[in-house]
Order: sequence, then structure tokens, then C-alpha cells
Amino acid sequence: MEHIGYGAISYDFAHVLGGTMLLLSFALLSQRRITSTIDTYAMQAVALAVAACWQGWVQNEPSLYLTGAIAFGAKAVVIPLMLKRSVKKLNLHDAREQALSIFTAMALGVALVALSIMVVLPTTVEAGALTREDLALALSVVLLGLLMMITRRTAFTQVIGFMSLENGLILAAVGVAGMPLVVELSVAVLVLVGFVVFGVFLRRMRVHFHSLDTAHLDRVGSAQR
Amino acid sequence: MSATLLQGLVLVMAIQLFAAPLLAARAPRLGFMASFLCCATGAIIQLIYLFSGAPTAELVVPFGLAGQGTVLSIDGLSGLFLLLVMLAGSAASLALLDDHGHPIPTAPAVPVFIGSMMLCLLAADAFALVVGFEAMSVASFILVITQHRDVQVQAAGRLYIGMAVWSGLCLIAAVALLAPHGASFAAMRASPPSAVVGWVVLGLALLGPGSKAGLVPLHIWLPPAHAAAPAPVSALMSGAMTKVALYVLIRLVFDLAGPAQALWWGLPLIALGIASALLGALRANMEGDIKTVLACSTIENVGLVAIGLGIALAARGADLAALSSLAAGAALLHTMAHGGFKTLLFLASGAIQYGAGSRSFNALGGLIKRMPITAGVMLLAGASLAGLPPTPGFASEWMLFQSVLGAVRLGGLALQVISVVLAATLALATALAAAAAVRLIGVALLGRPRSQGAAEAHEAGPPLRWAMLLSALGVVLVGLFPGVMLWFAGPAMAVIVHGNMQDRIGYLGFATAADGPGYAPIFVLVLMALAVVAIWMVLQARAVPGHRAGPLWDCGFGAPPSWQPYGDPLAQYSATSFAQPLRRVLGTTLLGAREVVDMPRPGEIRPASISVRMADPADSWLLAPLARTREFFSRLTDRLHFITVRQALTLMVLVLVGLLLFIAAVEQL
Amino acid sequence: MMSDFLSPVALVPALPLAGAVLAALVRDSRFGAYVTIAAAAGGFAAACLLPSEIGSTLFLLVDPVSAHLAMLTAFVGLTTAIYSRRYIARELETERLDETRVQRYHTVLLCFLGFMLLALLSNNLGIAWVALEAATISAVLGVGLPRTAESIEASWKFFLICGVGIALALFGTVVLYLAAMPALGPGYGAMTWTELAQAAPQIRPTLLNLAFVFLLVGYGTKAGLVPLHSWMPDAHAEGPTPISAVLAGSVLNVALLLIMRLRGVMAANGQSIDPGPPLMALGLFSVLLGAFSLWGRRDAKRFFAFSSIEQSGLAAFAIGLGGVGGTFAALLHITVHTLAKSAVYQAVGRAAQRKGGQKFADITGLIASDPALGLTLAAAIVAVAGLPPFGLFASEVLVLSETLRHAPLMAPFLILGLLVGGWILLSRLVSLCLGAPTEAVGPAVNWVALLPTWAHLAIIAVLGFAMPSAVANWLVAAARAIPGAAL
Amino acid sequence: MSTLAGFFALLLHMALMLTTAPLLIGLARKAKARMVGREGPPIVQPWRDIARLLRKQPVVAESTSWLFRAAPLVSLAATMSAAALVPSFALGMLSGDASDLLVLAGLLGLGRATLALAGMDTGTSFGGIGASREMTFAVVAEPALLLVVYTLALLAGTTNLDAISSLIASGVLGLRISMAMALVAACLVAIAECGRVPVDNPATHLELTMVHEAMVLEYSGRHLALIELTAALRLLVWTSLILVIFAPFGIAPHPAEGGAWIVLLWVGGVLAWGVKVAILGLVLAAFETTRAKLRVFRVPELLGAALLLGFLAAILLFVSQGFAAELPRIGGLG
Repeated sequence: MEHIGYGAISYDFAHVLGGTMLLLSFALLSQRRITSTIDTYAMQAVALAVAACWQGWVQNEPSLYLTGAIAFGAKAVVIPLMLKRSVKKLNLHDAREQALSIFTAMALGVALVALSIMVVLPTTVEAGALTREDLALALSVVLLGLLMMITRRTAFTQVIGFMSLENGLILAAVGVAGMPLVVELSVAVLVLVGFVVFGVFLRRMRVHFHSLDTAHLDRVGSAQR
Repeated sequence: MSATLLQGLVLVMAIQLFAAPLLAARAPRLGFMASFLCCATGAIIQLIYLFSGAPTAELVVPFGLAGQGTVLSIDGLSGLFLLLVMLAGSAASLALLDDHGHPIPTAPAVPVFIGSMMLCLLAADAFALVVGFEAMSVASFILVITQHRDVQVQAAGRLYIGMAVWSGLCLIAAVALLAPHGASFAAMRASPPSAVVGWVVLGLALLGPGSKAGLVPLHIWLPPAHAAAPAPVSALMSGAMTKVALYVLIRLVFDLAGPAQALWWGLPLIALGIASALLGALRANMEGDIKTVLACSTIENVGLVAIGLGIALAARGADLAALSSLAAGAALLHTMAHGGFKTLLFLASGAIQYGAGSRSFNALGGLIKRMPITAGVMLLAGASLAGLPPTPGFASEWMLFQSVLGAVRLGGLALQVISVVLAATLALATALAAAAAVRLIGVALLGRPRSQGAAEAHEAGPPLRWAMLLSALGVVLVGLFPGVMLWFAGPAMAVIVHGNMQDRIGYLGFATAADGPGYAPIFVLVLMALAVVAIWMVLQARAVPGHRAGPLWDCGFGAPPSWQPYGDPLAQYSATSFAQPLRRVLGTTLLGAREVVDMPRPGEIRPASISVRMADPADSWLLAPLARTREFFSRLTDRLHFITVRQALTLMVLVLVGLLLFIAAVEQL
Repeated sequence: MMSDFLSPVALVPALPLAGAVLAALVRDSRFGAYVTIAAAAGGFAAACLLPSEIGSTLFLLVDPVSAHLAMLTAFVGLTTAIYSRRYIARELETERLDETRVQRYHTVLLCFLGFMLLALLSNNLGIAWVALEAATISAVLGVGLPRTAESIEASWKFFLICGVGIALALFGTVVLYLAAMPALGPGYGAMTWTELAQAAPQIRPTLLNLAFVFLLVGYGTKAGLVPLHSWMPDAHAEGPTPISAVLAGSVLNVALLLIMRLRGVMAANGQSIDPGPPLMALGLFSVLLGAFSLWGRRDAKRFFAFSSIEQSGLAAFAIGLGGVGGTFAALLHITVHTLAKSAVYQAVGRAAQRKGGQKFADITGLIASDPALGLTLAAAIVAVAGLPPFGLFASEVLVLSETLRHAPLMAPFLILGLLVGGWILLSRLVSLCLGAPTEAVGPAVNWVALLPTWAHLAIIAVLGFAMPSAVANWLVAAARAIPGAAL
Repeated sequence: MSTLAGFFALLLHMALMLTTAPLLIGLARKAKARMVGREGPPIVQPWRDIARLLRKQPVVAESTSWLFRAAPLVSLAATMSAAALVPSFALGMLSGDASDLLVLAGLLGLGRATLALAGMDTGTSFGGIGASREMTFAVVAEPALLLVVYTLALLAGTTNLDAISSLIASGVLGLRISMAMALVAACLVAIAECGRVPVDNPATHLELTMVHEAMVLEYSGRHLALIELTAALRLLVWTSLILVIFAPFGIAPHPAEGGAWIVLLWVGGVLAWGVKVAILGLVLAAFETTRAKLRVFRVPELLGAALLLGFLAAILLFVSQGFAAELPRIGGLG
């Protein structure tokens, strides 16, 4: 593998795509309305798909194109549409959405990104610049996804946090050159995400809870048991 | 020869552990008969073994931890304790045959209980010792909760099994500390522990097996457990189980924790012994039912044995061979004596519980007229409990006091002051025991019956009678020939303190040293007999024979009410009133005894009442605070479990971030 | 590649999965039960051949420890399947489950069993991850079956927390691959345990540490190590009892096996950090927290879930101790605990059905009303509490003596945890089995129905005290099979 | 030869003890009466009472058992055995080797316990009051007694009464503060054990104050005679115990040392013993007339003082003039 440093087109483009996914993760953190959250997630999925195809081209690994296509098809198109339809049908409103104020969420996000960079870069000192960069960005997207799940009250937005975390995973898997089974893994991850969305649908339809606030659910199982 | 004896014992144990329980599950009486025969043969084998000078023998058994075999062995020390367990086991099994038609549902646990005690004594490697100890706890737990419908029995069961788990864990830790290079006792003896490890092992031995024996501060489980269990089982627990726990304590501290211990090792044992003797004897005077009184007196007697062991250990540390063997002899003689008369007392309490229908003092009285054999046997055992001269209790207490006298020679003013305090405590404990014995016999057996059941009490069935008479014979023999029992304990003393008293023992009695004071029970008995004969002759010559019956001087009490034809119990001293002076003198400080008088206001027709509240100091100062702290931590941990999904994920992130920081820190270095 | 899927080893996961597919098609619940039993029996039979199949191919790895755990999981699956036939029949009578949901129950149970076995036997980290994820999804569906508000909430919590855990584990797998890639080259090599073990010294230590962190947190969540355990009590308490029985046993074993393998690789690598202390810390924290939280519980099944947390903490602590002794103790403890825990769940499930409620208040005086069931439950609780005649006592003795030999300062905490846990377990035995009985609702249970539970208890007793030397050598070989475990 | 002499001395000793016991009681009553200006009954009156009671047939309560009738016999036998162990006029009696202070305390304890049980057997509250108080006083008195025994044993190296007495008679130990404290403690314990005035009033039948009398209230006839003799004998045993330890002047040595003059020495011993007992009787009477009876719950404090004195006696023993130097000689337990 020839040395890919600054200035090589393949590194620059991957770096840009990774950066956009990170930015979109930050955007997700700061969204107030559910529909805009879904759109941001879709854009992040598109960025992921492009990054996967780009990695496919760089590592001339045909299976990565397939991963990119799946990512685009399912995560950028199908899932956002299903989410939008259910939002319209159940006229979800955005009351009391944020558990933490936007500012503290962003501050925590920055801290997490700093942590992941501080952790990944020294540990991957021998690996190539591309993989180091890619891993750091992927770890940041994963941690931001986790942060999103923690800072949101409603189950719906937690699911979106979970899905952005999955995007970070696929980004990491794609970034590593020559990793086998990437396609199978991305399919499995897709199944996992699908079940999450399906789970959210199922629960709301059957059990008609008034609000999606998971705190309401938790009172059901509190200390007296 | 000893190898064949050991194989015989292992066979007896195997039958007790596996065959007898199945038989007892089918037909309880057959099971108890089998257990009795096993114990009897075991006792005979033991006597032959001790007569032949108790040479050590070893045997490897295929079962064990992770595929390796376990080593079983017998030496002087385990031989002596096995003799006691076998005798107590045969008495209890015989007594259990007297089940009046409906045997106890947990019958199979009795042979398992005796078998596991044998395993504990025969064990020669860490795993067998620990398994025997824990199996003994489980089997006795099953027996304690025989009448599990009664809420008090359930509470006693919970406390009992909790403390049993604690003492088991302590024993596992102590034995693990001693066995870094090999689990068998031989390997442990080969590599004695360092000083610090030694002290930790001593601490664990006192808190684990020590609590199982009934030493303060972890003795609280003993009275409720003995009161809950059926009487023959309480006899086994008090007579044999506490002694097996003492055996484990002795084996750990004297034998396995290395030969040369410092003089100071004996002090914790002496301190706990003093506390147990005082607390046990005082509580024995305050409790309201027979079996709890006997259980508290077990705590006292275990305390006396601990004092003897403590002095022996200190003397061994200071190389005073004569004193250490005297003190060890006192401890072993008292263990055997107590094993004998306490078993007898519990069997008698079982007879009373069935014969008179209750074991609470407020419902007994005047049983000596209706149950002559039980009363006679109880008089003999009560005398021994009180430590009156011709009985075994007196012989061991005499030896114990002589070793306390000898303890002055351990040197150092502090030690001498301790030995004076020890002397005072010993005397106080013996006097309290005497008061408890008089109270037990006086209230339960003598005076007028306090309930219909006591008025129509009937004697125990033949098997229980035979069990009591055989045990009584044992107690009398040990009382009259303590020298012979000390001779049996010779090999055990050799194991413990590397010296024995064989040169200072005669058949009639024994002495503390070649020219020291001696005690010969036979001589005392002869003196008493001569005096009785002399008085009898004078009475025959001068006095008018026979006597006339007449009403007792009741100082103006009215006739008893119609529903109490046997006489108004209130016109007679009850157990609480007998203990009232002692409660006021010693009880208020030690047991926090408070008397609450409830006087009705003028015009009210309800009777005035006096109620007494007492709490065992170990309960109020140790168990209650521990329960509160555990409750605090439980509520604390509950807050960590019932959290929302969001908080759970926050925890996960915190762990992840923490570990990442840890990695980052490692990277910088 | 293809030869992998035809070898008998592949049959072990394949049979249950095939049974799952069949069960999905079958509508009638009784026939479904028999299919489940047949599939589980097939799986167990194939698993019994494993010891003779030691060796590894690209996708499947059979070494003593994975073979041992696979046999254990398959056996638990079989006894639970037998037990669940009568349990489900009873649930149908009381209309708590209907025909369709029973059909889904059988499919889910077999899927779970099949994927567990696949995860245990897979040589490739990726396949292990996918199998574990599929097993989690099927377990979530299983827990969500009873359709009560609590079971919905339990399955949601279970799914979300384990989902995040699984995701982190995937990230760890990617990092591990990245760490091993330069030494083993791209392709399958860097993701198979056997190559990883051989090339361990050449793997980059720093990346290995990073991978360890993510895998520890990811699979630690599955193993229920505190503080990542909050899904476990709800999942065990709210799902149907057979699901809890299997869940308690196998999920814990798979997670601990993967952690053991990783620990082996890291120990062989040398420069990477010693994974012992963090594992021991998490394990000890689980033991203490599990023990103390047992005291406040009012629901029997949730109570035994917390007891699982305590015992799995003990197993993780033993693995953290390391060395042949520590790992041997861990393996023995996992084996005996799995059998004991599923035995207790079977007994408690029966008792709950018999008395019509799973609260401690509902179930009292079992020995008085149903001697057979009462004695079985009492024996199972004594087994879990770690007292003799049952084997958990032997494993606790081994763990305690190993701790005193290698980390004496941790011993007091361990003793405190075991004491508090043991005490409350046995006092719950007193309240469950003794005293005046509450009125019985369900049908009486005779000895024959309790045979699977007594099979477990018998095996535990034999493993504890009369372990045949063949089994002992097998376990020692398993303890040594983990590379680098020989401390 | 010395064993024959020892046996003969023991016989003479027992005869002497049994005859002088009632006389001591009579002397004490006579002295107390004289001190308060009364004539008082003749000294031999107790003998007459015992003789009279012997001839009367006892009236026994229906609710009592065989133990009630056997108790006087057993308690007198125990006290007579205790008397046999306490040398009065001569050392080296046949019971010399067995005369151990602890056995003596045990025998006295046996006598006390038997009487307490007899009291409980009557089934009335009087028996209960007496027994309960008797045992409570014993609980507090026993430690004091054993501390006195402890001090003496450390001084003499053995608990054998014969050896202690001959050592003290030989004057080797000289005057020691510990001995003085031990004497006071022993006297207090003796008063408590024998039921004399500050602890218990032997002459009263008032329920609130009596301890010993309450236990034996139901006795009559020959049983009462034995009980009276036991009480008298117990007082004499305590008196001669205190004398033989703390004032062994004039006591005849071992027959082996006495040689041909032993008979003469015995006569001298008896005379000295008689005078000393009489003096102690008068001192006791004087002490009783000047003291009022203590409240029942004040008695433990009195005996607590005795315990403290015993404790001090032992502690001072260790502190005084290099006690450690004399350790080798103590108790052969080297």
C-alpha cells in the first residue's frame, strides 16, 4: 500500500467524508424537531454510503460498493421514509424533548471527540494515516451517537441516536483495509436497526401509551418489585 | 492394627452418611436403630483405639475436590473427640427411638449429622475438613427446622444457617491460608505460616469455628437453635457439635498453625473464654425455658474450655511444659465432662417436654414425683453442671483453677493481674452455674405442679429411659475416675502441647504436680458415705421412725381456684422470681435488664403486671448495628438497579469513558 | 470453506436452527413442543461428539473449553425444552399465551439455542458477533412474549442496552482486526481466534488494549457485570421461565468464554496491559452489589436474577485471577452455576404456577403443601447457595483459596459478598419452603415432572465431590487450552 | 505409725467438732444476751434442743418429695466431710493429703445447694425466697472466697490446707499486708455463708429478712435436729478454717515430727483450739450486737467489698518485695 499522506486525493476525500459525518452527528445533537432530526440522520447515511463506495474504490474491494449501496438504500431512503410516515400518522409533538440543554450536550460532545482522538491517535501510531484518521472519526461518531441516546427522553429520538451510532460502526468497518465479512456485518447491523424501528412501531401501536416518554415506562418497573 | 480400626471407622461413617439416611427415609425407627448400632460400634472401636495408645493412621478415599482423592486419618486428638461424638450419637439415636408413634419428618438428617461430624474429625486434608464442617451445619439446620410451622423456629433457622455460612467461610479462608503448598495436613505442618498469617488464622479460627462452638461474640444463634430443635438433636448439637467445632479450633490453632507461637496467642482465647463464661452463666439464670437455659450454660462451659485452651497455648509459648499439659488436660476433661452431662440434661428436657407437655418453667413443677428416673438423672447432671465435688464438672473446674493458679508463672505483672481476674471470673461463673442448676431443678422438678400437664406428667418411654441411664452411668464413671479419662486424653495432649500428664495420674485421682495438691473423688465419696452411715446409726438409735403428712404452711393464702386443682402457681416461687435478685445485682449492667411495672389506675379492674425486658449485649451491640448497615447498603444498591434505560446507558458510557481514560493514561506512560 | 458446514461440529448449531425453522411452520403447539425437544436432543447428541472433534477450521473452533461449554448449553437447552412442554401446556390452560404466541415461543427458543451454540463454537470473531446479536434479538422477542406491561418494558430495556453493548463489541472487533492485520495480513486470518493466539506477540499492544476495553464493555453487558447489568433482572423476571432458565445459563457463558479467549491473547502478547485487575474489579463489584440487592426483593424470579449477577461476578472475578487454578475454578463455577441456576428457575417456575404468583408472599410452605416440589426447590436453593452436597461449594472453595493465594487483599470483600448472598438465599428458602402453606391454584406436581431438575442437581453433586478423573483432566485441559492462561 | 496416729487424730477431731459445734452457738447466744442485759439460755441449750427434736416424729408437707426428707441427711454429711478436711487441733490427720481448699469450698457448696433445693421442694414462697437469696449471696461470695484461696495458694505454693497451715505456723512468711486483707475478706465471706447478722438474722422468722431460716421453715422433728446441727457445724468449720490459716498458734505438728510426745501435743492443741474458738465466739457475738441487719440488696455490696479486698490481697502479693524471686518455690509447676 503506497503511503497515503496529505495531498493524496484518496486521503483528502475520505477525510472530508469522515468530517461531514462527524459534523452531522453534532447537528443531530442540536436538533429540536423530530422531522429535522430524521433528515439529518438521512444525510449522515448518505455520507456513509459515499464513504463506503470511496473506500471500495481506494481499496479496489468490490464488496464495499455493495455495503455502500445497502447503506444508501436502507438507511438513507427506506428507514427515514418509514419514520416520517409514522411521525405524521401519530402527530408526535416535541414536548419536553431534551433531557440536557443544547449547550451542555454540545460541550460533552466536544469532550468526547477530544477523548476519542486522544485515545486513538497514540494507540494507532504504526497504522497508516488514513486508517488512524478513519478510526478516530468513527469512534467520535459512535460516542456522539451514545451521547445522543443519553440526552434524549423520548424513545423515538433515542432510536435515531442508536442508528447514528451504527453509522459510526459501519464507517469504522469500512475504513479498515481488507476486513472480511464487511457486507455480512453491515447486513446484520441493518437487521438490528430494523428490529429497533420495528420494535418502536410495534410497541406504540399495540400498547397505546399516551407519550413516548420512556420515563413513563420506567415508573412501571420501579423499586417496589 | 490402627489402620484396620480406621477402616472400620470410615465404614461406620459411610453407613451413617449414605445407608442410614435412606433407611431412615423409609422407616425412621429402623434408621435410628441403624444409627445407634453404628455409633455403638464406633464407640467400641474408639475405646480399643485409645486403649492401644492411639497411634496415628492414614487412609486415602477416592472422592474429593476436582478428581484428587482426600486423606482421612485418626490420631490421639481426633480419637478422643470421636469417642465423645460416638457416645453422644448413640445416646441421641436411642432417645430418638422414643418418638411416641409419630417420628420427626426430618429423620434422615440425623445419621447424616453424625456422619458429617465423623468426617470432620477424621479429615486429614483441607477439603474433607471443610466439607465435614459445612455438611454438619446443613444437616443440623434441617433438624433445627423440624417443627417449621412455628414462626420462632423459622427465625431461629434463619439466624442459624446465616451464622453457619459465616463460620464455614471463615474456616475455608483459614484453611486456605494455611495450605499454600498442599491441601493435606502433613503439607500444612511441613510449612508453618509466618507470624502475620498465623495471627490472621487465629482470628479466623476464633470467629469461624469459635462462633460455631458458641464463643462470644458470635454465640447469639445457639440458644434459639437449641430451643427450636427436637431434644435429642439439641443434645447432639450441644454435646457433640460444639465439641467438634472446638476440635477444629484446636486443630487449626495448636497443630496446623505451626509449633512455636508467641505467648500472646493464648490471650484472645482467654479473653473470649472469660466473656463467654460470664455471659453464658448469667443468661442461664435469666431464661424462661429449659432448653434455652441449657443452651446458655453450653456457652458458659465452652467459655471454660476456651480459658483452659488459652492458658495451655500461652504456657506452650512460654515453654512451661507441666502447666501447658495441666491446662490442656483441664480443657479436654471439661469437654468430655460437659459432652456427657449436657447430653444427659437435653435428653431429660426432651422427656419433660413430652411427659409434662411443655418446656417453659411457668408450666412445670413437681415433676420429681411423677417422673422419678428423669428427675434422678437430672439431679445428677445438675450437680455436675453446678460443679459440686464428686461429679465430673467439679473435677475439671478444680483442674482449671489449678492451671489458673499456675498461670502466674507465665511472668510479667500484666499477666499476673490477668490471672487474678481469671480466678475471680472462674469462681463467678461456677457460682452462677450453681445458681442456674438449682433454679433449673428447683423450679422444674420440685415444688407443686404449675399446670395440668405437669400434674399428670408421665415418665419417658423405655428407649429414652435407657439412653438417659446409660449417659448417667458415663457421667458417674467420669466423675469418679477422672484419672482414667485424663489417661485417655494423654495422646491428645501429646498432639496439642507435646507433653502429657501420665506421670501425675493415679487410678483414684490426679495431682497438679509431683508434690502438688491432688483431688481424689473416691476419697470424698467415702467420707460422705461414712458420715451418712454414722448419722443413720444415731437416728436408728435415738430417733422415732416414720413421719406424718400435714398441710404446708401457706401463710394465709386462700384455697386454689377451681380451674387450678393442682394449686395456685402464684403462691409459689416461679423461675423469674427466683432470678430476680440476681437480675437486680448483675443483670441490669450486663444484660440491660429492665423491669416494667404496669399499675392499673384507680378504678380500673385489670390486674397489675410486671414484665422484664432483657437483651443479650452481643445482640444489641453487634447484630443489630450490622443488620442496620446491611439494610443501608441494600437500599443503596436498589437505587443502582431500578434506573431508567437512559441512566443505564449513562452508566455504560461512564464505564467506557473511564476505561478509555485508563488506556490513554497507560499510553502516556 | 464448504467442508466446514458438513462436518459433525456444524451439526451442533445447525440442528436447533433447523428445528426453529420447522417450529415456525408448525401451527399446533403440542407438535411444536415435540419438535423443540427433538431439535434440542439432536443438538445435545451432536455436542456430545465434540470432545472427539477437537481441532479448528476457518469458521469453527472446537477446543476443550468451547466443547465443554457447548455441551453444557446444549444439555441445559434439552432439559429446559423437556420442562417447557408441560410449562407451556399449563400457560395455554390459563390463557396467558395463545397458539400463535406459543408457536413463536418455540421458534425463538430454538433460534436462541442454535445461535448460542454457533457463537460458542465459532472461530471467527465476526460470526461469533453476528450469532450473539441474533441470539439477543430472539431472546428479546422471547422476553416480550407475555404481553404484560412489565414484559414490554423489560424487553425494550433488554434490547436497547444489549444493542448498544453489541455495537460497542463490534467496534472492538474492528479494532482487534486492525491490531492483528499487519501481522496476519488482510482477510479472515486476523479475525480467527487460532491465528490471533499464535500471532499474539506480533499484535500491536496499544490497539489490543483499545479492543479489550470495547469488548469488555460490550460482552460485559451480555454477562451482566455490574454496572452494565440493569437489563438482566427485568429480562429474567418478566419473560417466560424456560427463557429465563436458558438465558441465565448460556448468555453468561458465551460472554465469559469470549472474555477468557481475549484474556488469553492479551496474556500471550505480553506488552499489553494485564486484563486481570479490571475484570476482577468488575467481578467483585458484581458479587457485592448482587449480594446486597438480594435483601430488598419481593419477586422470586427477580431475586434469582440478582443471584445470577452475583455468581457471574464471581466467575468473572475468577477469570480475572488467571492462572490454571483460577481458570479451572472459573470453568467449574460456570458449569455448576449454570446447572444450578436453571434448576432453580425450573423449580421456581413450577412453584409460581402452582401458587399462582411469583411474589415471595404468594409462595410459602411449599414442603407442607407439595413435598415433592418443596424439597426440589429447597435442594436447588441449597445448591445455588453453595453448601455441600452440591458442587457450587467446591467451586467456591477453589475460588476462595485461589484468591487467598494470589490476591489476599480482595478476600475479605469476597467473603462478605458470599456471606450476605448465601444468608439471604437460605432465609428465602425458609420463607419459600417452610411454614404454613398458601392456598394452591395450579395442578399438583409429581416427582416425574421434576426429573430434569433433579438431573441437574445430581450432576452438580457428582461434579462437586466425586468428579471422575476423566472430567477433571478434561477441565484442566480446558483451563490450559486458553492461550497464555498459564500464569 | 503416723497413719494410725493420723486416723486416731481424725476420730478425735470429728468427735470434738460434733460436740463443740452446738456449744459454740450456745456460747454466742449467751454472750449476745448478756451484752444486751438479758440472762440468755444456758450454753448447752442447743444440745438439749437437738436431743429433744431427735425424739419427735417430723410432720412433712404433702406436696414435698423424697428429696425434702433426704436433704438434711445429705447436707449434714457434706458439712461433716468438710469438717473432716479442716484440721482443728493437730496437723497431719489421715485426711491431711485430701484437705484441699477447693474441695472444701465444693463440699460447702454441695451442702448449700441441697438445702436450697429442699427449700424449693416445699412449694411455698418462703422456700423460694430463701433459696433464691442464698444462691445470689453465694454468687457474690464465691469469687471473694476463691481469691482468698488464690492468695494463700500463691503464698504456700499449694491449695492443700495442711501444707498452708504448717507453712504459716512455721512463721516463714512473717507479717504480710495480703494476709491481713485475706483475713478480713475471709471473715466477711464466713458471715455471709453462715447466715450471721449483717447478712441474715438466724433468730428471726420475719419473711422479709430471713434467708437460711426461710429454706428450713417446713422442717420439724428429727429433720430439724439435723438441720440445726448442720448450721452449727458449718459455723464451727468456718471458725476453725479461719483459725487454722490465720492463727495456727499451739496447733500440734505432724505425728511424724511429734514423735513420742504427740499425745501431749494433741492435748495442748485441743486446749489452744478451744480457747481460740471461744474467743472468736465472743468476738462474733459482740460484732452481731453492734451491727444491724443489711437490706437484702445491700448485701452484694458488702460481699463486693470482700471481693475487692481479696483482689487487693492478690495484687499486693505480686507487688510486695520482689515476689518474683520466690516463684521457683511456688507450686512445683516449674
